[in-house]
Amino acid sequence: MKRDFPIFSRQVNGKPLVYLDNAATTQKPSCVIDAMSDYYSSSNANVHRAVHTLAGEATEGYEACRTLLKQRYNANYAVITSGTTEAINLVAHAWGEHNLTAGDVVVLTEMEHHSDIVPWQMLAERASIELRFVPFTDGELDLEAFKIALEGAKLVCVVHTSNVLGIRNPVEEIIAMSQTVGAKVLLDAAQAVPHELIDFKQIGADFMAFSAHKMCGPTGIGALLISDEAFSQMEPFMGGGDMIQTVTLEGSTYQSNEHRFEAGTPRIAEGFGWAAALEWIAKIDLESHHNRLLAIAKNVADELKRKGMTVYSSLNPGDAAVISFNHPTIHPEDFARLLDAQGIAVRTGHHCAQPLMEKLGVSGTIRASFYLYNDDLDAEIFLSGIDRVLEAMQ
Amino acid sequence: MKRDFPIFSRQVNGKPLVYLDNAATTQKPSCVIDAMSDYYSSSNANVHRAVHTLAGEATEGYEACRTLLKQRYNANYAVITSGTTEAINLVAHAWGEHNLTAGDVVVLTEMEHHSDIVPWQMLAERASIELRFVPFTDGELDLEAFKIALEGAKLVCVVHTSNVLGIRNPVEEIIAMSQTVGAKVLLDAAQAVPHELIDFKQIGADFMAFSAHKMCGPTGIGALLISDEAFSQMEPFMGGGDMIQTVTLEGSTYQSNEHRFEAGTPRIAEGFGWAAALEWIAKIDLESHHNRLLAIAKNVADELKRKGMTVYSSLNPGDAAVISFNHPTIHPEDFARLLDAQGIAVRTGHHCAQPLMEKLGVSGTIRASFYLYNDDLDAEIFLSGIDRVLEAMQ
Amino acid sequence: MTWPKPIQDIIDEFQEIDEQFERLEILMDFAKEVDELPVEDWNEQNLVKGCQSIAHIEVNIRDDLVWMRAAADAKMVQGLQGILSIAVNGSPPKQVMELTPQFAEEAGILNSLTPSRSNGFRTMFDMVQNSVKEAIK
Amino acid sequence: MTWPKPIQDIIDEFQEIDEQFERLEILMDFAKEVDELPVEDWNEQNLVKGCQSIAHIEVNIRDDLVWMRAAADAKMVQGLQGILSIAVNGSPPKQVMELTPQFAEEAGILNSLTPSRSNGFRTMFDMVQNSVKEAIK
Ligand SMILES: Cc1ncc(COP(=O)(O)O)c(C=O)c1O
Ligand SMILES: Cc1ncc(COP(=O)(O)O)c(C=O)c1O
Repeated sequence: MKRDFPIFSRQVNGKPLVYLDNAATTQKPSCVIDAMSDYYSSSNANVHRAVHTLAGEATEGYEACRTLLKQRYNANYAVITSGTTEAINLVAHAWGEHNLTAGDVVVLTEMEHHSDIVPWQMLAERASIELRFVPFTDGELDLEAFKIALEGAKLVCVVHTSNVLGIRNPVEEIIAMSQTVGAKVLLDAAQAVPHELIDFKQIGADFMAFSAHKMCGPTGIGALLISDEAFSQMEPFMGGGDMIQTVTLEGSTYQSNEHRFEAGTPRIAEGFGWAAALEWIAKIDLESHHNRLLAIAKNVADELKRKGMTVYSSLNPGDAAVISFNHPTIHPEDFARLLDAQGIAVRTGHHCAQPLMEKLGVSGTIRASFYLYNDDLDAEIFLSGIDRVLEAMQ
Repeated sequence: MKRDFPIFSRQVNGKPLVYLDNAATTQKPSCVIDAMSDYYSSSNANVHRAVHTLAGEATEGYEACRTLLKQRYNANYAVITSGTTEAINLVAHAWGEHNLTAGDVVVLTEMEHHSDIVPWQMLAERASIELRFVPFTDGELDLEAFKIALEGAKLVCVVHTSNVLGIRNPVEEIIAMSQTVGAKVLLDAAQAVPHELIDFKQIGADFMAFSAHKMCGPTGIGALLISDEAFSQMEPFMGGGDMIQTVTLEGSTYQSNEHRFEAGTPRIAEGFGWAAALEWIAKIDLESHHNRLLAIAKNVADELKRKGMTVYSSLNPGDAAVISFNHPTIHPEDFARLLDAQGIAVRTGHHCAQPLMEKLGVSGTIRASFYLYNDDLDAEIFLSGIDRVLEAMQ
Repeated sequence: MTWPKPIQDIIDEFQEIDEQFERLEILMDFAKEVDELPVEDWNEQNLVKGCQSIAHIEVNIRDDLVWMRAAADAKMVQGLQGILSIAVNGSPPKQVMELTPQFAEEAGILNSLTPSRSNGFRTMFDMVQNSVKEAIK
Repeated sequence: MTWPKPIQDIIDEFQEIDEQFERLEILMDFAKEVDELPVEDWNEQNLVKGCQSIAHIEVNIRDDLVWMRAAADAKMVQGLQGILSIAVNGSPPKQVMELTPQFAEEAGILNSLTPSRSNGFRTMFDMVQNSVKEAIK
């Protein structure tokens, strides 16, 4: 599969690239890169409301991305955003501000990415709502505590799959429990959609946010899937461009479909690129890759432990192939830099999840995250890279 | 110059493409398309806070775009957004919400693009501020009325160059007048930066918003330049990702530089593309092209009048080469479609400026807008295309 | 697929032409086939929604046959309405319900128009069928 | 450009090495050149800002010569501090003010580090010069 990805023909520090920073962003296959170049080289135009050929092609391609999203994830509404973060902020403004009032409760978890914490803290300040964080205890969300936190909750925001630990939360159960108290549910699916195919209607969430760049698509584009009911409760967020029906000096009316939430010239080339990525990934058996990668990751994690590392990921069935670990004495940055010197890309730091770091009792971890194109050889190079680091740092 | 732009080797409806929809979006030179492909093919990684080589290259390239923006436009702060529209919404939230209170006055004009009207109408609803619209009379802004509207104004939002008529407003005068009452000024420079080089500090505005895609750069990226004083008065808008300093369950602190306003994974590939566009355009003598194109447009406008069309653009010195016109009986859409059949791309409709349309007494216009790569031959083909339409519709 | 004769004639007429400009001229020629819906009969219900230009379509069943009246400010939209009129006027409802908008594709009318407009045709086509369905219910 | 001997030696040492891993090993070796700033002396003022890891640098002028003490949790940052120490320790302030961070580039230390880290070096370098400037004012 690596042959589909031009980046793997490059060397890093004189060594073949072993890319294990997939939870941060994934690499792009040629078809995605070409789709965007082709768009710019042959169909570039602004979309909507135009009658010339290029504009027609641009509109068709951009809207095809939306159609693919709706089909793949079985959703009636797919708003295109610049990514997961903007999608969650959109919910906080377009839904939260108009459906939550002082004292209302929003339930979050200690495992959330900053992008699913900060927008709610900001809303809490604007609207005086209460935030409750479900604790992460002994390697999992405390569902008993969740049940208690749910009391009076209007919205539950939960990360489907953790970007730090790879843990896949029991979202089906969480959604079912939330529904019993009538709370809406937002899934942060940034790390989920790269690894599994989610049926949005079936899973029963009200909002699902994710980014193209974590599933072989381009930067600068993502989506928010919305249930019918939630969609009907939302008011426009940003104003301008194609989101209006009529504008007068006295006031404006807005479009009734998803365009209502897409202000300004949309991410047109990005839509072409993401559409290509969605078509590419549709041909992939995600489940078997998922199992293959999880097996690799488990094996690597065992080896890391044998070599004296502390491993924070438990890599249970369903979890993503993400290994967070630390060495007892070597600084994560030194470690990562010595791996980079060998062509191996891993990430270090708090992974935009400082509350979870605090819970783990560390300021950061080294994270190796695997994706479709990673193979046994990558794992082998990674492990011998680790050995060389350990030797050098003795 | 057309040879730099791959799209001009394509045919539309069997005819060479004559692209006159530049006010909607411009075409992209190879160097811009290649910069993005190269990024995805060789340096793709998530930015900031990472120690591996790819992430370093990605960060450097993305931040280079910001540096180029600050240098070219002489600004201390350049926040990267998804476009002009998001930039203006950012001002409404990050500055407006924290510096305007009930009864405060924001002055707009009747010439504004919807993207510089709707965010303020939304803010007016949230914050009970008063909006005053400066009338557009006899082909220009009524500066006497502006002076009166200024009374008590805290913010003035004005389009530098009109996307409908090409009119360049006397922004220097407007800024000077606004400063006498201590009002901040936001320039909608979406149509300005493609045509002239603006010195942000010298012109003295507080905010300047524009989009890459209208100046040969990619879709999905734009910028907001901010004065020191205004920057110090702004609070974060969207939350998540790299905009934080620390996050705890109790609250968060934010970065102190522009990252504070850039939530989530940024537009990385787009940053590479825009940087290439900025470097490309830096080599171009914008002023001489501007004069050349304005001369072409004036000539075309005269011909259109001779052929019985109503022309709304006055094409005075400094104006952009944008011609809005209508035929007394032929519907603009029929007109545009018959031009498209000849490979000529123009735009029809309200151009996201319905209040201005109302002022002109029309529901829409046909708009031909010229850019760097357009030449005399394009104008000639356009005019004979018009002739053929007139003949066919007799 | 075999089409009723009047539709097949339209398909043939378009297929003969290579140049886009001429196709559009032919399309506009069909405008005269429209039985015009006078302005005073325009209303919200017969407004074609999602169209960029103003367009109205009204469908009646007379003597068990379908008859449509229409109006549009853009001539090409009127042309599409004319083609629709030929396809449905004087046909029994059952036959209209069996039609698919595919004939326009086969004729190359849809290809010759940008997506938003071809959607306009589809919208008008659906509107006619829906009105017929309503009327015969 | 000619450099003071100790700096030229560093440049030579790095330039001899091809492999990035080995360069980083050498870099970490320089950590031992740091005159350590004990934890109890860490404060906001001697904190290196914008660094991802924790780093502190304190500059003193003793007998008209510059002496720096430093500390960092990451060994490579400490290595950079060691190189800085060699470059400035025991030099007259004027000579330190004339230095540019370019020697690190020439040695290939900066290239061998990703931008955020090379900025870290520059930040530390600037911090030393600013402290010297303050001290001799
Ligand atoms: C004057 C003006 N302002 C604002 C905009 C909005 O720009 P964007 O759609 O790139 O956000 C445009 C472009 O349509 C414009 O011409
Ligand atoms: C779980 C999770 N949520 C949200 C985000 C934010 O995504 P983006 O930066 O694309 O907006 C990420 C990615 O960093 C993530 O892993």
